[in-house]
Amino acid sequence: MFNKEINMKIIKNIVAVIAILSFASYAQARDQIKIVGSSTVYPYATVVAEKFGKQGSFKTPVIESTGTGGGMKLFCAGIGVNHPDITNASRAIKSKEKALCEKNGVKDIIEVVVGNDGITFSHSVKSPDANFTKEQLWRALAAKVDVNGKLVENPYKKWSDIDASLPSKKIEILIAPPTSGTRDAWNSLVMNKGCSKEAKSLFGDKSKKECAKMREDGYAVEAGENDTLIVQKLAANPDAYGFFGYSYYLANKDKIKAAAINGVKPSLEGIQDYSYPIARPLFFYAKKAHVGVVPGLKEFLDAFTSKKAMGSRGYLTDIGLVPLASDKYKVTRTAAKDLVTINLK
Amino acid sequence: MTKEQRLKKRYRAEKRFKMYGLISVSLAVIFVLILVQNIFSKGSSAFSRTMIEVAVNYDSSLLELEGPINQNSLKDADFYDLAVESLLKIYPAKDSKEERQILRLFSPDYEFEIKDFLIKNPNKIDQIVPVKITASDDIDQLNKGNFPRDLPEDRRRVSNYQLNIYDNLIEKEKIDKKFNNYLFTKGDSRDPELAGIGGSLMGSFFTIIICLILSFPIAIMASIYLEEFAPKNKITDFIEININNLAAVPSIVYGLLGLGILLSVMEFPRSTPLVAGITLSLMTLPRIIIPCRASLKAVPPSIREAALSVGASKFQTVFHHVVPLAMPGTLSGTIIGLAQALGETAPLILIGMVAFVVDIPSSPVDPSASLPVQVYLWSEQAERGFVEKTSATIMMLLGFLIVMNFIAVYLRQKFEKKWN
Amino acid sequence: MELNNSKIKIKAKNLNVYYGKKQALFDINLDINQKEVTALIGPSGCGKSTFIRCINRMNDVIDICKVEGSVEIDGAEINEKNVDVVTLREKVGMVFQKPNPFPKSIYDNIAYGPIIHGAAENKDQMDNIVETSLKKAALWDEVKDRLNEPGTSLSGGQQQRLCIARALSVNPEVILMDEPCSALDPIATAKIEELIDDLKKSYTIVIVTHSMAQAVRVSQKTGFFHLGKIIEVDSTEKIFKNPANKMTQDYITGRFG
Amino acid sequence: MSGTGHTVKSYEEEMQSLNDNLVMMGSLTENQMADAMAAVIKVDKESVDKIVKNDGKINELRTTIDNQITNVLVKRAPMAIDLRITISTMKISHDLERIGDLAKSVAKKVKPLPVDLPDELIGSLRRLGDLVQKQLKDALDAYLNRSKDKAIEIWKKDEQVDDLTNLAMNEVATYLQKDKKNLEMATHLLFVTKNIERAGDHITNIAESLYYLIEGEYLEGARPKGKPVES
Repeated sequence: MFNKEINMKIIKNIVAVIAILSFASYAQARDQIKIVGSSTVYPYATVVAEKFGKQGSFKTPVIESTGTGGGMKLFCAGIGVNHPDITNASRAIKSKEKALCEKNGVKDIIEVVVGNDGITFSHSVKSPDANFTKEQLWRALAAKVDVNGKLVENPYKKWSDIDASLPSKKIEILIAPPTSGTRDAWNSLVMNKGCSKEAKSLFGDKSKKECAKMREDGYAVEAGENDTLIVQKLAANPDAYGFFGYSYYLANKDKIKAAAINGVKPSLEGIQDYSYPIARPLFFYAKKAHVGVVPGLKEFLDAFTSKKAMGSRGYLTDIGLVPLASDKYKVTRTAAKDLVTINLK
Repeated sequence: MTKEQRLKKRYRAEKRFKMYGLISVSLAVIFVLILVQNIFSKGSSAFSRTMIEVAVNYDSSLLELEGPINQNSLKDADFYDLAVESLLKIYPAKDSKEERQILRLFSPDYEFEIKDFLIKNPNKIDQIVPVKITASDDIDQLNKGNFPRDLPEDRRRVSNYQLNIYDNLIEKEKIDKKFNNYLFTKGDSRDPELAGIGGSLMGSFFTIIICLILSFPIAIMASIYLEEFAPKNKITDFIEININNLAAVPSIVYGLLGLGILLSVMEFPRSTPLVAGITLSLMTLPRIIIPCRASLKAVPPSIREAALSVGASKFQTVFHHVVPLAMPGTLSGTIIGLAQALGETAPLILIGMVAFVVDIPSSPVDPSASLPVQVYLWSEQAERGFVEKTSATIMMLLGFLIVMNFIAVYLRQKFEKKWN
Repeated sequence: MELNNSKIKIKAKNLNVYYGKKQALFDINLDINQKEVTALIGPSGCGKSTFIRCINRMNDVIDICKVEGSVEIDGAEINEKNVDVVTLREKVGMVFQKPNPFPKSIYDNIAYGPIIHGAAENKDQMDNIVETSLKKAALWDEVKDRLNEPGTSLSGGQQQRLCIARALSVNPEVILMDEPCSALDPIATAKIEELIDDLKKSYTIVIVTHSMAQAVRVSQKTGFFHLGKIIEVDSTEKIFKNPANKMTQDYITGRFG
Repeated sequence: MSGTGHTVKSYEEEMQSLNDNLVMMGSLTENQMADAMAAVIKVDKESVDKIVKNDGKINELRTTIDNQITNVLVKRAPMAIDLRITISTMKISHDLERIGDLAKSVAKKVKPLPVDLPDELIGSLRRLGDLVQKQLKDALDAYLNRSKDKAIEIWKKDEQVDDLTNLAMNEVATYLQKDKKNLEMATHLLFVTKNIERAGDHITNIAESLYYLIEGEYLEGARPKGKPVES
């Protein structure tokens, strides 16, 4: 009995100490940059953050991969230590998100273009090189296509059904789930661009949404968020195709190769000048109000946009980021250095 | 049917059933073995790290040091030039492109590794010393045999030039494998050869401690009250049903709760073990209360009667006798509850624990990842080195779960009284 | 057997007990004499145990149990609200059907009661209480060298005597025994019976038993319960040689049901 | 026995068998007594051997009853009525056995008696014999009917037996005084009378046992006694 009282006392003390500890340090200002947002930008942001932390003056920023939309929501929720300082985005901020930011007092936003991202349409190294047009890809993937001026459920079962020049192989494409940024990019760069004029006019107002709708009859297989898994599946199945970020292609060149789109194979230069057709810019947004409040924020912007990182021989290119063309780089570098904000209206 | 036939039929039925049972058990065992084999075959190589021995020339003139050379001044010194100078000497390079390829044989941390070596051995200044430097992920994977080398160059991560250097180094026995202590001591990194689970381990540790501190006393008190003191009526029945229901609620719902209340309303810091611990303790509470109540119930009424009959009050009876006797069951229930919490990923994603955190957290309010989340994060990485790291983390996680469950079983068997 | 000159220790008057809607005891009137063994017999479920649990208010523990009527010990009503149940149970000890020592050492088993009542001021006094209680329970010689061993390591009969010693440790006036030998072998039973015989010199004992022979052997007075009513109470000799009530006769001669 | 039987059937059967054996023993004893008296009255020396032989049967039955009682005590630990039945049966069987023995002794005395026994000697003896036989019969009836009143009646009637015994003994004594030559015969007759009186006492014992069986108490007060024998 007497022992028990002692035990209770010890437990009480531990609880008290831990409670005090947690809340004492919680009350302090945040000394770490917090970044949320796109999973596409995540690999690049993390590398920059790690290098930034290793320089020793500031703590390594914490980066959370929430997706572009989710990141925007968190980012625009307000000013203060409980809200992230930076959000990554695989597309430009939308007007709706701008309105949300303004409503919550996030008025001064710095836009930084990180670089370019290409999506590769890849297949196993065991199958011969391939070349597709965007329309062919759209026809292979869309839920509804136009045949002889009429909209029908996608009838194509073999590539050769779409175009006689294509191989007589069953269509089998591993697609990313609708939640992923890659899929978003694919929808806007391939599905909408490749959508035939006839189909667009037949879809009418809803053409943007309808063109992007993918077939669900088994020829397009959802393979999950995990791009590594798609790579493994492609390596195992020579008939299958799949699309994912350029960096995954680079990291797995021994197992897969990329198909040419409109005759262009993905390459650094091609993505940079958008001559490779499936390429897009990547962004991040920072809060000007947090500069000076969260230590290191300004320095981080500087480090991210430095030539060492983003430049044409920067370390980000090593992991698949396609650097900006020099004129565009100058704009973004200035924005980061001088904290140039964008117009929210 | 004769008696003999019926008898035979009975025995046959028994035999058949035994066989079905055996098949089921062996299927289960096979699945487990496949899982374990798969994880181990992928993950075991993560426990070693490829090192390249380089003769480093600690030339003090390259360090641009002002004043005396001591540990403090060395800490502030920039070793980049010194390091690059020494590394480039391992193989002749004819242009800067080749120089860059040489540097990429090494992990980006070479500068710090060379620096740390000197700080540990300050007497080596101005000497040429062989130092083992961590190889880059590509060389590491090549050395572990995970990259095939008989492919055309454009489909390889390692260029012909680098391959030449590698073969040359192998010949000179400069390439070595050693135990990968980085795996345990380092935080997350984008370079697989430098990435470790140290951060997520601490994150998980803080999370579980917070979860334990919150859920254990509350669960014990709740179950003691419900089991021993609460009147048996409709309200307590309703509470009991709800506890059972809560235990079955998918964990992600608790994540939403944490997001909605802890982060939005109470404004607790995101991505921290504090929030994760509170969220998981909400999830764990009903899962601990149920075994706690069961073990309280298992204490035979005769013990209560014995205490009451010598004049112990209800409170004394419960706290002097019933609770101590129920403790082993309670503890093992708690440990199993915590083990479940340890393996939980879904609620942590919602409260922002899925974050790239390099710094190892030193308190529950520092941002951090946790072990299962680390698995999730690394499984999505493009670099090949993370495949083995992912499996290694799974091995660690499984190890912790097995240890915790073993402790639970041990506690129960060792200390639980057998009531005849 | 002369009953008149014994002092009445416990007096139950118009005692009714209900378990929820079910009535377990009907209008029980029973006098229990001081320093005497009173045996209660009757078929299972007849209310004997319920009755003795009324004497130390053990029924309080059961939520659905409601007790009406009066039980007096030394003329003082025990069912009143202001009666402290802890003090009552200090005065009225109880031994149960199955030996239920605490899973602690022999010493701690005995010391527990005195500790919670603050009966000992120091270790010597406590040692003394433990020794006296064990001696009274005729267990001292068997366990004096292993007081630190767990109580559960003893044999069944020893465990039961340990439980009796535990009941004695708080110096009760009344000891209630609910079938104390039903789980024991004949030798252990004999030892307990011998002990009861000895204890009745200092304590008032109420024993519930299913063994007629035991009731005859240990008790001076016997009450026969049937279906929650008390059918007959008389001297044990009278009950077992020539009961007045035919139901009693049928029960004790094995002509029941 | 009580209206309801024992829950254990074999117990019930054992008690029944005990009862049956006692009843059989009773009737055998009754016959022995009658035969012995008849032999005395008629000085029928032929029947003596038969009577002696029949006594063996009674003894056998007593042994059986004793064993049965031991069994019941060990196996059943009889309580209340069963206990009283068992104890009474044991006592009654002992008394019956003694009565049987006495009947045998009476019969044995027939052999030395002269064939022409004077009537004046036999009158009271015959009346005594008839009374004792009736007492025995009543006792057995009372046992069968569990009659408490009958038991008391028998118990009280022992006074008459004693009185008659005294009378019969006085008669023999008077006869002896007349002629000292009659000494041997008179002695035999005195023994016969005394034996019959003792049989009467055993019957009183049976009545007492019966009363205890029924009432669970002993008959109160001193047993009525006839005038002591003057010799």
